[in-house]
Amino acid sequence: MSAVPPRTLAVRVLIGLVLAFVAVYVGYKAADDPRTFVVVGLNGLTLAGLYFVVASGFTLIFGLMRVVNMAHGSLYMLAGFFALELQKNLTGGEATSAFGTSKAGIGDWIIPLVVACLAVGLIGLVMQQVFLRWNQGQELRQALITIAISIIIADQVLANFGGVAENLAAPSSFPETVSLRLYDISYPFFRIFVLLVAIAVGLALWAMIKRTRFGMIVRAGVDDRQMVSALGINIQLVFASAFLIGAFLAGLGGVLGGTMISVNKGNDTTYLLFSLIVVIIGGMGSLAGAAIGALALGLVDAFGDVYLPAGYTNYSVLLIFALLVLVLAVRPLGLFGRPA
Amino acid sequence: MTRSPHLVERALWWGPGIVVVLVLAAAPLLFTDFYLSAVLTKALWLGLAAVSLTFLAGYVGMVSLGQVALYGIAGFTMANLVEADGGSAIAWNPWLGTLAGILVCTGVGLLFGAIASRSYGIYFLMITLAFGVIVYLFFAQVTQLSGFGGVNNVDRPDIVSNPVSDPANLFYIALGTAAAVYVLLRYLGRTPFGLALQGVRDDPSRMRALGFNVPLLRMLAFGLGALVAAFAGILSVWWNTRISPGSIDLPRTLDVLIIAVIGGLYRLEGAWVGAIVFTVLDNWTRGIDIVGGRFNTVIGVVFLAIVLLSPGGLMGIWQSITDFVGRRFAGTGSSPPEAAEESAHPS
Amino acid sequence: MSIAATEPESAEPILRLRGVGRRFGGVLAVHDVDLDVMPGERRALLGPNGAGKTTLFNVISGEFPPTAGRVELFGRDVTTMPARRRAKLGLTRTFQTSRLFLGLTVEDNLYLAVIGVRGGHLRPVRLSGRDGPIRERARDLAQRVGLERQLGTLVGSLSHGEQRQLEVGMARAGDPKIMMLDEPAAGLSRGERVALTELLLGLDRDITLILIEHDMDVALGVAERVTMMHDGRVIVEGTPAEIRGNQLVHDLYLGSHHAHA
Amino acid sequence: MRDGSDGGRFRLWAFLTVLAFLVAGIAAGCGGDDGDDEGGVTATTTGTDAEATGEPLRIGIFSNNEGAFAPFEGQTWGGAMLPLIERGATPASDDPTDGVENAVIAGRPIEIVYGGSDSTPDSAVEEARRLVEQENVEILLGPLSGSEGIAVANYSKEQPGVTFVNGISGAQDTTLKVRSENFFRFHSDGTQWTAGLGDYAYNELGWRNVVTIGDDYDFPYSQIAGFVAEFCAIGGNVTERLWPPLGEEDYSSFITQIPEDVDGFFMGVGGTGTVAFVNQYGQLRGNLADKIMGGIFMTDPVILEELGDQVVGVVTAGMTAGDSEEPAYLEYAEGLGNAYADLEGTASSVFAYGYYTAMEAIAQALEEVEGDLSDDHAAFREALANMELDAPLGTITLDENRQAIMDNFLQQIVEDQTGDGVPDVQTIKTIPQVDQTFAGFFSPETPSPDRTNPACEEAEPPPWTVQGGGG
Repeated sequence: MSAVPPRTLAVRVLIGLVLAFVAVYVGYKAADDPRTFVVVGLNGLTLAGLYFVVASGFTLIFGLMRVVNMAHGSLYMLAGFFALELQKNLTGGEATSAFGTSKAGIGDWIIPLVVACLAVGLIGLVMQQVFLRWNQGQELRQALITIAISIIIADQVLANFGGVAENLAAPSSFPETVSLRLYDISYPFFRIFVLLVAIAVGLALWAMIKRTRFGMIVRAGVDDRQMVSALGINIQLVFASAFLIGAFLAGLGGVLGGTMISVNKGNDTTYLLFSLIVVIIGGMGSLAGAAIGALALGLVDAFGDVYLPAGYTNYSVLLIFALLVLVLAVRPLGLFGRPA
Repeated sequence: MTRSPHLVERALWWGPGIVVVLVLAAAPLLFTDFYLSAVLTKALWLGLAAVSLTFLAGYVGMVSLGQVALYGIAGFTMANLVEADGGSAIAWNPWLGTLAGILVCTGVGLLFGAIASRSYGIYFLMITLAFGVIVYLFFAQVTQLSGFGGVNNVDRPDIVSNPVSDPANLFYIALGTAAAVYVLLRYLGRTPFGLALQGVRDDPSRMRALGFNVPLLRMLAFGLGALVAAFAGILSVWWNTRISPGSIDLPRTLDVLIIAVIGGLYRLEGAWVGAIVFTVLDNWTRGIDIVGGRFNTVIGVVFLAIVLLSPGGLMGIWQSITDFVGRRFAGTGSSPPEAAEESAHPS
Repeated sequence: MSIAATEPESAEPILRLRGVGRRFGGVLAVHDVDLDVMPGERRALLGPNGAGKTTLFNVISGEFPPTAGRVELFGRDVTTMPARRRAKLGLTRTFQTSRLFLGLTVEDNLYLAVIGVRGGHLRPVRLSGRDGPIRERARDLAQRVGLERQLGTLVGSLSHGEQRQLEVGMARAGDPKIMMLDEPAAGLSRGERVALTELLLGLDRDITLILIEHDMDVALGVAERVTMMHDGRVIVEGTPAEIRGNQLVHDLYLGSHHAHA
Repeated sequence: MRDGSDGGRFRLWAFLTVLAFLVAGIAAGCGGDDGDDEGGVTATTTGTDAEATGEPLRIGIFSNNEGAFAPFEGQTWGGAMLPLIERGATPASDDPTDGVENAVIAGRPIEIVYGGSDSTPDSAVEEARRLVEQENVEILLGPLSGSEGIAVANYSKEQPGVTFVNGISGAQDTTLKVRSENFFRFHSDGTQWTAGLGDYAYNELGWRNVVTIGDDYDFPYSQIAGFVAEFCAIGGNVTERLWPPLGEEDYSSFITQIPEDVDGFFMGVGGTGTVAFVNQYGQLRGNLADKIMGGIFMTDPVILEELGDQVVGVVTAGMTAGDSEEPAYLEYAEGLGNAYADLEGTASSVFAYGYYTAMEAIAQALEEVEGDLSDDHAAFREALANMELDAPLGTITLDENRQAIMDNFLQQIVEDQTGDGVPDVQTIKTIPQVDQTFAGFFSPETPSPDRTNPACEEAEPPPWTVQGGGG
């Protein structure tokens, strides 16, 4: 093994010190009020679950095709609005999202979920087939194309979906809260549900990438793009499927997030930004990286809002920036990134 | 024997340029105060913001979405240091504030460039986008510096006069700045530094192998882009007389990208061509019920069409026309392909 | 600029590798390579695709550091030295596919190659006093590789052969002590190969030459010693004659090579 | 990737199209400069009305057609059009933003010029400039959101020849600090809207320790400032003020921070976050009705429909009373629903009501001066400044900063009685004639409301509180 250059060593020591400080500080706060610590930790974990579902689609598309889909957040937002409209139609406007008053049957949530995800997956597929397929390898041009599409989608959503920010109603058969044995906490069930879905999505993607031929090609794509191109005509089918799955995951995130948080016109830029940060931290194209990145972002976001010293909690967004700079300073390609 | 097509091509290339210069020089006589200010002056400073991107993209192959954030840093720094409503209560001389704004912006550009310049292509694009959004959030959150309502009635040097009632001064200042930046960037392209940047654009690892310090070159280029963006930021605050986080939010970031792409990412002139198209379209479509009724959809479609049809933007199309006409005049079609702009795509 | 002072005596190798390895993720691209190249030597690296030749080149030129072992240039340990500083020491290289500045003219490409070694990269003004000699040198180089008539042409519109010529011209710009060429003859026509071989044979003997080459005629015509790689390791080293006669080489490489032809 | 000749031709066409766009645009730009008779979306100069003899008067109206508040554009325009419709104009279509036809006030035909911004101050000023300097409007009605109002009020100082009337932007500084001579606001600001809440919390609910939570920008600052001023003046204690960052959607970590042992909290979250906040609170903490006081948005008809039964019992305050039985109010509400079917039931929205009172004030002042603005608006402004506007929900007068003094309504959300499935609003108290200073608490010299201002301290109680001698 070659020796570590002294500069890198200094940076590593510095980062170690920062992390140690953060750990001690959070530990001190946790000991002070363990109940809050657990709840905030769960807030962060469940948020991370949502981020992971969205970002995994983003990183999958990038890993295989080197396409940065800047319309990923727009797909997220579209799915939320599609599901919301459909749910209103199904329930005749009865299913208010309000706490304790959901009148939505299980189908009133599942059907919008499936339809919205498929619709958005299809939009992603059309996007890829109509605009991106002919520009393969021109990464910047593809990014610009998706930016243009995101601008158009945002404007059309504004024109066609009126009203204020709303929530999708969770099925009334879901419990509102679950009781934890710990500190007598009752915690929103749906947030836990999102976390479970995220874990399931992660395992499914992992199995797909490790066990299937499709996954083999995706893995090859992350390591060596030329090899993928050399695999023959089938590759167009693989690209199309990847885009479909990626967009589908954005849609899934949109419906989950729309139920857990809200369906909102600003969702597109917010979740594009979160996806970018997650994959920049984790490394583009890496599933494990997306998981780590989502965890880092979710936890920093949740704890920053609460644990910064009084008067400074408004600056928690800057912690995310610090995190980003820290990672990039040490690993320009992200924690799990590999050179293209 | 191929002299005549060259002459025609040159005439097509320089003719409109000369007309533009003449029209601009006499603009206060030709246009109303409102048009001079809200369309032309705005196009000049937006063009400066866009040219900082065009320079990075065309000369160094760095497509940055952080230029709006950078001009925001210059604008906010100045607005906070001089007399104004909101922000910190310092009341420096406006020139001093301006200088400080430019220096701080360039400094941040260099620092950020040091981090981001190790990333290339779309990685760089994404990192600068994240940077841009976080700068926006910073100013939205640190209310000591701005607050959501921003800094109003920012003091200006006397020479700027009142941009509403007496817009000619600011117009000429913006025109002079734009012209100076354009000429200097053109000149820079032929200097060792400029050539080295273009080498980095075309092949960074080859440049390393030749003995160049590529990260340093990219960092300096980013700093230079920040300097140009700082001019745009200062001018925008003088023009608006205010700055708020909303002045540098994501839609504004995309506006500058759209302007640069519509004009042509790989030619400096394109920045201002795109800016004038943008401001004219914007002003024209406001208050008019266009089909579908929405400016952003229109501009999004135009943007998409340009990216799909002509990666060189309007300047690229103009180049194709001059080439085409030139070939017609030559009568053979044997003139060599203009590879400069096409092959310069850093993809 | 002279390296002579740091060179103990000519018997010392100008390039020495000891136990060099490079790992990418789970793949070992180069493993435990020892190599000594003497000053003025002409050395060819042979081996089938994926043998690790280009990775070894990248480690030597400093594109990335080795994950194991040690690299010495001109008697100095340069294992972690960045590429640009090795270039200043007098190491120059070309790349497998043409790596030129396609958006610049021939003259500007050569100009960059010259200032790469001479410095002044950051000068943002044009000074005729300082640029004149560099431009002169660039034009001189163009002439030496037969491109004097294409000085103002954009490199993107040169023919493939002309681009390879320019590669060599740029590699020579800094008066290198070691020149590493990665498949200089790839994609050239027969006539162009002959011209290239002559160009290489005509190089000053002060320049140490290391080349990766698939074309046996070029490789064995130019090289004095040949190092054969396979699966990331050096398997044979010898004169061209020894290599031709080696059964292992025959099985691994020449056989398949002829089968292709 | 070089294009073939087909691609080249395609590009040429694309270029020519864009060129045509451009030429047309520049032509329109120049044309708009010199022609008074061009550019309005809703020209009403056909002059079918016999009385319409004077020069057309151009009034610019702008609200938000982009950004977070864009969904409320229809309500603002409906409110603004209603006074014209009441005076004989007819809606151009069922979309209020299309304007009206045959509008006449005091014998002068009215041309409405359309404008729209995106809730950022920059865009508001750009739009105001276009309407004033290019479209040559004489009166400008707008804008919608808080930060926009401050910027436009500042700009109005540059244009002394034009009269500005605020739309519904509710920041305190707009009139209290900027004090532009030709800028008028005919509705109460975000601070005034909370009058009565602190008193109710302290004296009726017995709250002593309260936490406030609001999105981190000026409109919530103004709202929470009013609550803090009143509640603390009579002896209450605000223990913590939480400010989720602008654009935050996941409020869970902030809800977690609200101590379980406080008596209650005041919620000043903005229009886009209210539904998400309330639902997330329900999930994390259970029923909130006995713990919360809401800002203006909780009783907004559109938002209330989303919130549903979980907010029954919550007390809020604001300048509209949806349960009012006053004939004037019923007439106004019916008129709005008749003119625009989509706006049925939104009469109590502050967006509709704010733009309505503004346009009604303009119309009455114009009638008083018989449509004559030739004295540089002097008489017209005099009429505005001294007006006692007999609005549907009570009289509105202006103070010396041209800021409305008007009634405020303390309201409780109650179970649905009308059978439309949406909870109803019941007025429990009317606080008469609240002024911007809160009976002297705020002045041009007090710091602008922000995260920490005003400080929580005892003071002279406002007159409408129990301690101040009120109800």
